[in-house]
Amino acid sequence: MTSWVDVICIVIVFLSLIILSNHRVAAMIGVFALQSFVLGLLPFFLHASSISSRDIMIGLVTMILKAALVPYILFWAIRHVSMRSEIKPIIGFGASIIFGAIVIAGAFWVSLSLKIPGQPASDLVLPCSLSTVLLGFMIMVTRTRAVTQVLGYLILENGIFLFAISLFDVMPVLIEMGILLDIFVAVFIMAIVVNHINEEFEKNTASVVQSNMGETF
Amino acid sequence: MLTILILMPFLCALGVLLPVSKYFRLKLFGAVSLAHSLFVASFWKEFPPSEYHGFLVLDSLGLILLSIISFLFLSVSIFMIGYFKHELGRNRVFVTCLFLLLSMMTLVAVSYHFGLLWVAIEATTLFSAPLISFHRSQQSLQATWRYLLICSVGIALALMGTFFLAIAAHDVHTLLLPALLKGAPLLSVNWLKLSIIFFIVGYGCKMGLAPTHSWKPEAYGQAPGMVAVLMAGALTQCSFLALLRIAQICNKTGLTDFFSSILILSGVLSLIVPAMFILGERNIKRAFAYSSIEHMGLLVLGLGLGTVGLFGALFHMINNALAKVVMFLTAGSLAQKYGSASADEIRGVIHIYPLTGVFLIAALLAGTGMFPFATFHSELLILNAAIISKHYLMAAVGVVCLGLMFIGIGKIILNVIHGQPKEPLLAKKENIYMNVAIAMAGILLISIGLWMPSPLEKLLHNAAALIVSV
Amino acid sequence: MKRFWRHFKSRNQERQELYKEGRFFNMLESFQWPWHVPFGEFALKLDSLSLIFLTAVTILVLCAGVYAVGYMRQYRTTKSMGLHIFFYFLLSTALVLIVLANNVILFLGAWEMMSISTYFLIVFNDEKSSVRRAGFLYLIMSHCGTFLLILMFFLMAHNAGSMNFEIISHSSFPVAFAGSILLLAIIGFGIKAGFVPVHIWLPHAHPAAPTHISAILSGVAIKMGIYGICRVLWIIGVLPDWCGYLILIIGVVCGLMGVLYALGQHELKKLLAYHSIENIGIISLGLGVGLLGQSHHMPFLSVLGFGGALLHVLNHAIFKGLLFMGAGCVIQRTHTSDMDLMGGLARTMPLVSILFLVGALAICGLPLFNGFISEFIIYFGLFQGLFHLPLQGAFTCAVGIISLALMGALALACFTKVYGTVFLGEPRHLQEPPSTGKISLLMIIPMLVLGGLCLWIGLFPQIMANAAFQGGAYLSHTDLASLPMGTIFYPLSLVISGVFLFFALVLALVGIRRKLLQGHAQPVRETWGCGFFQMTPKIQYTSSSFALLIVDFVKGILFFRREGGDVKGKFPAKTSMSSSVHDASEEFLFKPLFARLTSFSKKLDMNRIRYTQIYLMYIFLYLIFLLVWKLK
Amino acid sequence: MNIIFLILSHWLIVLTLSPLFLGIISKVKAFFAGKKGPSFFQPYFDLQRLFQKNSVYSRTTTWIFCAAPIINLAAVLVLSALVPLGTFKAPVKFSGDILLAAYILGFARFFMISAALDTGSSFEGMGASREAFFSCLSELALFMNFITLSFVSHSISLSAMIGANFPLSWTLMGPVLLLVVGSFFIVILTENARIPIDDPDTHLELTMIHEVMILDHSGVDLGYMLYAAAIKFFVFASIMVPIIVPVQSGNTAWDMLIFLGGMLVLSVTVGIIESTMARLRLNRVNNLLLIAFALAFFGFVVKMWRM
Repeated sequence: MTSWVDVICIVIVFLSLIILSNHRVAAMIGVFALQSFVLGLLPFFLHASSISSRDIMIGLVTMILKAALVPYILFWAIRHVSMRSEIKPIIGFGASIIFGAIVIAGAFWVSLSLKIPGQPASDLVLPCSLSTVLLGFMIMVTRTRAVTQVLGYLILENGIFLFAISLFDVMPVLIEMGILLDIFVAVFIMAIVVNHINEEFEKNTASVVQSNMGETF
Repeated sequence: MLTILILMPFLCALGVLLPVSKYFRLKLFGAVSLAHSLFVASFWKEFPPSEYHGFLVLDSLGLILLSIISFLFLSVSIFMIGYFKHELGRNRVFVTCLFLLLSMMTLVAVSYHFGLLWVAIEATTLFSAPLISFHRSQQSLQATWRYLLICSVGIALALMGTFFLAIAAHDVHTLLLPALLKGAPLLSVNWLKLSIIFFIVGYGCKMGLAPTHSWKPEAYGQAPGMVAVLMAGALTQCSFLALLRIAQICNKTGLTDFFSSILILSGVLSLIVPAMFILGERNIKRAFAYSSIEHMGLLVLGLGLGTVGLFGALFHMINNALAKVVMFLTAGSLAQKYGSASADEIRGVIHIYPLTGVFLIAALLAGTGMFPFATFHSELLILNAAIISKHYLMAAVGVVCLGLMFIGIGKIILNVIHGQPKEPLLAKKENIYMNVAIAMAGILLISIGLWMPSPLEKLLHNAAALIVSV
Repeated sequence: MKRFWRHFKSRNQERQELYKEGRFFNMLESFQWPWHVPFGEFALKLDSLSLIFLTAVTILVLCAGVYAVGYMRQYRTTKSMGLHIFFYFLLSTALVLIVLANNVILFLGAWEMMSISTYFLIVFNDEKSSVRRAGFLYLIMSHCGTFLLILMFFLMAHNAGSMNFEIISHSSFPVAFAGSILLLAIIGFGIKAGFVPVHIWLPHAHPAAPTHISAILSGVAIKMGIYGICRVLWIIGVLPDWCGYLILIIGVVCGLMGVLYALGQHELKKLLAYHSIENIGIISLGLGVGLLGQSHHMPFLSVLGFGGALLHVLNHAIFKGLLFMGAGCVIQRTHTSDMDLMGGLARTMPLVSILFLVGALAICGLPLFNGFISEFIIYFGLFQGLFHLPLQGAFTCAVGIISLALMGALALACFTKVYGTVFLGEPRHLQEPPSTGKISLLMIIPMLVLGGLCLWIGLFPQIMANAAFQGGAYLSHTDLASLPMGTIFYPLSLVISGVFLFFALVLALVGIRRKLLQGHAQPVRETWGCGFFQMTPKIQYTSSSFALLIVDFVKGILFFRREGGDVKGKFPAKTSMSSSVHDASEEFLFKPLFARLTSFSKKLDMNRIRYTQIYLMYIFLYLIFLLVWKLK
Repeated sequence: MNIIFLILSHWLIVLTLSPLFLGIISKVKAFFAGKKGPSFFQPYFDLQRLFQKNSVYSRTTTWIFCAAPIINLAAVLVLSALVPLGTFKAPVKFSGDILLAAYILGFARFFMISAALDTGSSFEGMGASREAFFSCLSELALFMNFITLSFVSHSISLSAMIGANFPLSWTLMGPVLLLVVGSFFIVILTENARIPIDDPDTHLELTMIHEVMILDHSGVDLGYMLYAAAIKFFVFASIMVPIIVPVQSGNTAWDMLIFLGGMLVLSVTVGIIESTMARLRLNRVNNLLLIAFALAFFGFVVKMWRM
C-alpha cells in the first residue's frame, strides 16, 4: 500500500500547484476541498494491514472539517464579493508556477539531508509535505486577496498535516483533534473578520475596496 | 482542581452566550476571575495534583504564569465594570471570548504536553482576535486581520516545530515533558535543533519578537485597553512559557549554547527595532506596544543569558505583566475619555484627571524600568547577566536602546500629562473601578520593587532551578 | 546560578568579619539592614567623603525648604501643592540616600528617585512649553546617564563579586579596566554634574524650575554627579595616569566654557546655571590635581586637590543657593528674569541686594568669603603640582592655574554685570515695577543663614577645611596625620589675618572719611552726564552691552549672534537689535542628532510597508536565516 | 605688637613716597612737551585739596558708590604690606600671598566696577565694561608672570619670588627674566591705566577706561581713588624693580639707594613712553595684553625647557 501513500503525496503537491496557478477564487476553494479530501484518505492507506479506530477518526474528521465545512465557510465569507478573479497578484500566475516548481525542487533537495528515524510510510512524505508548506506560504505571500491568503494558510496546514498523519502516532488522538479543531476555528474567525471588514467597507465608502494594508477583502 | 479551573470559565463562556443582561455578564466575569484568583492563591501554599496522566501539571514555572493570568483577569474584570458604563455596544461576544481566553490561558499554564501546549496557545490566539476588533472600526478590523494572519503562520511554524520535536523524540514515544527530560539522551540532536529553531520563530512570532513583531503596534493600538493588557501581559508570556519549556529540554540535552545564541539574537533585535521606531510615534498605545516588544526582547535575552538573567527573566515576567496593566489600562481609560489615544489629541491630563495623570506617570516609570517599580530590578538583573557573561557590546547596545525607548515614550507621555488641558469627550469624573484596577497593579509593582516577598523569591528560585537543574 | 548567589552570600559574611576587625578605616558610622530585592541590601555608611556632601545637602534642603514656604505663596490660589511637596520630600530623601548608600542597587534606586522627583519639581509651571521641554530634556539626559552608571557599577560589581561599595573597594582592578570604568563614570555622572558637552539640560532646567528647586538643583543635585565620581575614585583607588589629566582638562573646559556662556546670558537664572558649570569645572580642577598627586604618589598633593574640591562643593552649594534665592526674590518682585529690564533694585530691596552681593563676591572667589578659601586651596595644590610633578604634569598644572585665574576674572566681570544691572543704576524699563511681589520674611531668613555661612567659612575656615581634608585623605586612601598639613593651614591662617587687616583698614578709612566730611554739606544731584542733560535710564549699559566686549572677543567659541541693529543714513529709521549666545554642544551636537534620529524614525514609519505579505516574508526569511546560520 | 609696628611703618613709607612718583611722571611728560610743568609734589597738593572738599552724590547711587574708594584704598594698602620695599622686608609674607594679592585687587575691582554701574550713566557703564574686559586679560598676563616667577623661584610668596630672599641671577635665568620683565611692564601699564592702554589725562570720555569710571566721584572719595592709584603704581613698581636690579650689596643704604634709583628710572621710563607714544586704539589693547601673556608664557616654556 506504500504506493497509494506515494500517490496521495504527489496529488497533494500537485493540487497545491494548481491552486497557485489558479485565478478564480471559487475554483481555488474547490481545489482546496479536493486536496483536503485526498488528505483525509491518507490515514486509511497508512496502516494497510490494520486500520485502527484512530486512523478512521482522524480521516473522517479531516474530511468533514476541511473538505466540507471549511470550504463552506469560505464561500459564505466571500458571498458579497466578486468571485471571479484574484486582483493584481504580487507575482504573476506564470511566474508563480515557475517559482512553485523551483520551491518543490528546493524542498526535495533539503529533504535529502534530513533523515527520519524509524520506518516512514513513504520516503516521499517529507519532501511532499515540505513542498506543500512552502507552496502554501507562497500563496499567502504573493496573493493580495484576503480569502486567498486564508487558503494559503490552509494549504500550509495541510502540508504540516500530511507530515504529521503519516509519520507518527505519538500524538494522542485527542490532541490531534484539538489541532484540527483549532484550525477550523481559525478559519471560522478569519471568515467572520473578512465578513465584518466587507460590511464596514460597504457601510463607509463603497468605492474603497483596497484597504491600507494591502489586502483586498 | 486544574480541570475545574479550566472548565469553570469555559462553561461560563457558554453561559454568557445566552441572552442575559450586559451587567450580569460583567458581574459573572468578575466573580469567576475572583474565584480563579482564589484558587491560584491556594496553589501558592500547595501545588495541586497532576491530572490526566500527567498531561495537566502545575509546576513553579506554570504557577508564575498562572498567577499573572489570574491577577490580570481580576484587574481587567474590575476595570471593565467602569469601562462598560460608558460603552453603548453589546458585550456578548466580548465577554464570551474573555472567558474562553481565561480558560485557554489556564490550560497553557498547566499543560505538560507539547501538543496540548500548542493547541492551547493557538486557541488563545484565536479567542483574542475578536477582542481586538471590539470597536468594529475599519482600522481595528484590519489590525485583527493582520494579527490573525501573522500569528497563525507563526503558530503553524510552532506546530511544525512540535512535529519535529516528535520526530526527535521518536525513541521516547511521547511528548510529555517529564518523559522528554528523562529520555533526553535518546533525543535526536539534529531534529531537536530543527525543532528549536521552528519553536523560537513560531512562538517568538506570537510573543512579538522582532522581526516578527509587526502585528503588535497595530493590534495593541486598536484593541481596547483591557484587551491590550491581556495580550501584552498574559498572552505573549504564555508563548514565553513555551520557550521556557523548550529551554528545559535544551539544558538537559546540552543544547544550551545553541538555544541561547538564537535567543540572544532575537532579544537584541527586539531591543533595537522598537528603539528605531519609537521616536516617530505619536500614539500612546502604539508606543506602549513598542515597549512591549522591547520587554519581550528583555525576557528572551534574560533566558538566553542564563544565571542571573534567567532569574531576572522570570522576575520580569511578573513585573512586565503588572507594568502592562498600569500602562494599557491607563491608556485605555484615556482613550475612552478622549476618543483617541493619539498624543496630539490629549493635553494636561494631570490637571483634569489628577489620578489618571499619576497613573500615566506610573505607566511611564514602570514601562521604562525606573525605581521604585520592580521592572527596575528585573531590567538590572538582565543587564547584569549580560555583563557577567561578558557580552559587553550587547549590554552597551541594550543600554542605548533602552535609553531611546525612554526618550520616545517619555516624549509622548510627558506631553500628554502636562500642558494646557484639552477638553475631553467625557465628563471630568474619574471612574473608581477603573482607578482601583490600575492602582492595584501599580501598588503591587511598587511594593515588589521595594521589598520582594520571600515566597515570591522562593518561587522564582524553584522555577529557575527547573530550567537550570543544579 | 545558585553558585552565584552563594558567592554573594559568602561575600556578605566576609564583610561582617571585616567589620569586626575594624579594618574599615575612617568610617564614622555604618548601618546595615537586609533589603529584600535582588542584590539589594539597605547598607548605609557615613564616611568623611559622604559627610561633606551630606552637610551640603542638609544645609541647602533645609534652607530651600524654608524659602519655599515663602516663595510658593504666590501660587497658593492657582496651583495645588500636594504633589510638589511630596516630591520635595522624596528628593530630600533620595539625596540623603545617595550620599549614604553603600550598595549599588540602593545607590541606583536613590539616584533614579532623585531624577524622577527633580523632574516633577522642575515642571511645576507646566503650562509653559519651555518648562516642559526643559524638564523633559533633564529627565531623558539623566535617565540615559543612569544607564551608563548601571553598566559601570555592574562592571565593577562583577569584577569584585559583590554589590557592596566597601567590598568592591577592596578588590583590585586591572589598570585598563579601571580606566574604562572611570570613563563611563565621567560620562554618566558628568551628565548630572554638567560637564561640557553633556551639560545642555542644565541651562534649561534651572530657569524653568521654581527658585528653591533651582537652588537645590544647582547647589546639591548636580553635586551628586561629583559625589559619584569621587565615590568611584575612592572605590577604584589606583587609576591610570591619564585620568588625572583628563579630569583636569575637563575642569578647564567646563570652567571656561561655563563662565563664558554665563557672560553671554541676559536671563538671570540661566546665567547662574552656567555658573554652576563653571564651578563644577573648578571642582574638577581640584579632583584632577588630586588624581595627579595620587598617580605620582604624592599624598599631600592629592589631599590638597581632593580637599579643595570637596570644600568647594560645600561652598558652591552655599553661595549658589544664596544667589538663586536672591534671584528668586528679584524675579518675584519684577516679574521678569530678563536682566536687561531690571535695575536699581538695591534701593527697593536693600537687604536682598546685600545678601546677593555676598553671594556674588563669594562666587567670584574673593577674599572675606568662602569661595576664596577653597579656590586658595586648589591654587595651592596646583602650584605644588607645578613645582613637584614631572614635566607634563607641571605644564598641565600651569594651564590649570591660568584657567582658574581667568575663570576668576571672568566671573568677576560676570557678577559685576549681574549686580550692576540688576541692583544698581536706574530701572531699565520705564514703568514702575509691580509692587505686588512682597518678599516674605521666610524668604529672607534662609538667605541670611546662607550668607552667614559664606562669611563664617570665609573668616573661620578651619573646621570646614579640616573636614574637607579628612574627606580628601579618605578619598586618596592616606592618613591625614602623616601629612604636613601645617603647610596649608599656616598660609590659610595668614590669609585670614590679611583679610582682617583689610577689614581693619576699611574701618579706619571709613572713620577718616567721616572725619574729613564733618561739617561739609553733601549735596545730591543728578548723575553728571558729561554735558549731556537728557539722560534716560534707557541709555544705561545693559547686561548685554556690558558683556559685549568679552563676548565679541570670544565669539568664535560662543556662537554669538547679533540680529538687526543696522544704522543707515543720516537720519536712521527706528531699528531694533537682539543678540544671543548659543550653546555649541546643544546647537551642533544634540539638536541635530535628535532631529536626525526622529526624522529617521518618522521615515521608517512613513515608509512602513503596508502589505501584510511583506511581514510574512520577514518571518520566512528569519526562519531561513536561522536555519542556514545554525544548521549550515 | 612687633608685626603691627612693622606694618604701620611699611604703610607710612608707602603713603609718603607713592604720590611722588606720579609727580615725577608728570614732570617728565611736561619736559617732553617743552613745558615747565607742575611741581614734583603736585600730587600731594591735589590730595590735600581733595580731602578738604565736600562730595557731591548722584541721586541714583547707593552705598556701593561710597564704599568703592574706601575698599580700593584699603585693598592696595593690604597689597603693599605683602611687597618688600628695597631693604624693608614685607611685613606679611607667606606661601600663597600672591593669591591674596591678586584676589584682594579683584575685590577692589569688583567694587570699582559696581560703583561705576551704580551711577546709571552710560559713560561710566562703558568704562566699567572695558575695565572688566581688560582686567580679564591683564589678570591672565599677571598670573602667567606669577607662574613663571614662582616656577623659577619654587615659591608662591611674593617676597621670595622677586628675590628678596635670594638674588635672581640674570646670568642663569637671563632670557626668562627678560621675557617676564617685558610682560610685567605691560601689566603695570594696564593696571595703572597708563598710555598706551589708557590715558589718565584725556578729557574725551569715550576713549577712557579707568578715568571714566570715577567721573562722578568727588571730594574725599576722589582723593581716596587718586591716592589708591598712586600707591598701586608704587607697589607694582616696587615689585618690578628688584627683578630688574637684583643687586644686593649687603649695605643697607646702598641697597636702598639702588632701589629708589630703580623706581626713579622706571617712573621716568613710563613718563617717556607716555610722552612719545599715542594711546592705542581700543580694539588693539587686547592684542597688547595677549602679547604680554605670550611673553610670560614663553618665559615659562623656556624655563621648562631648561629644567
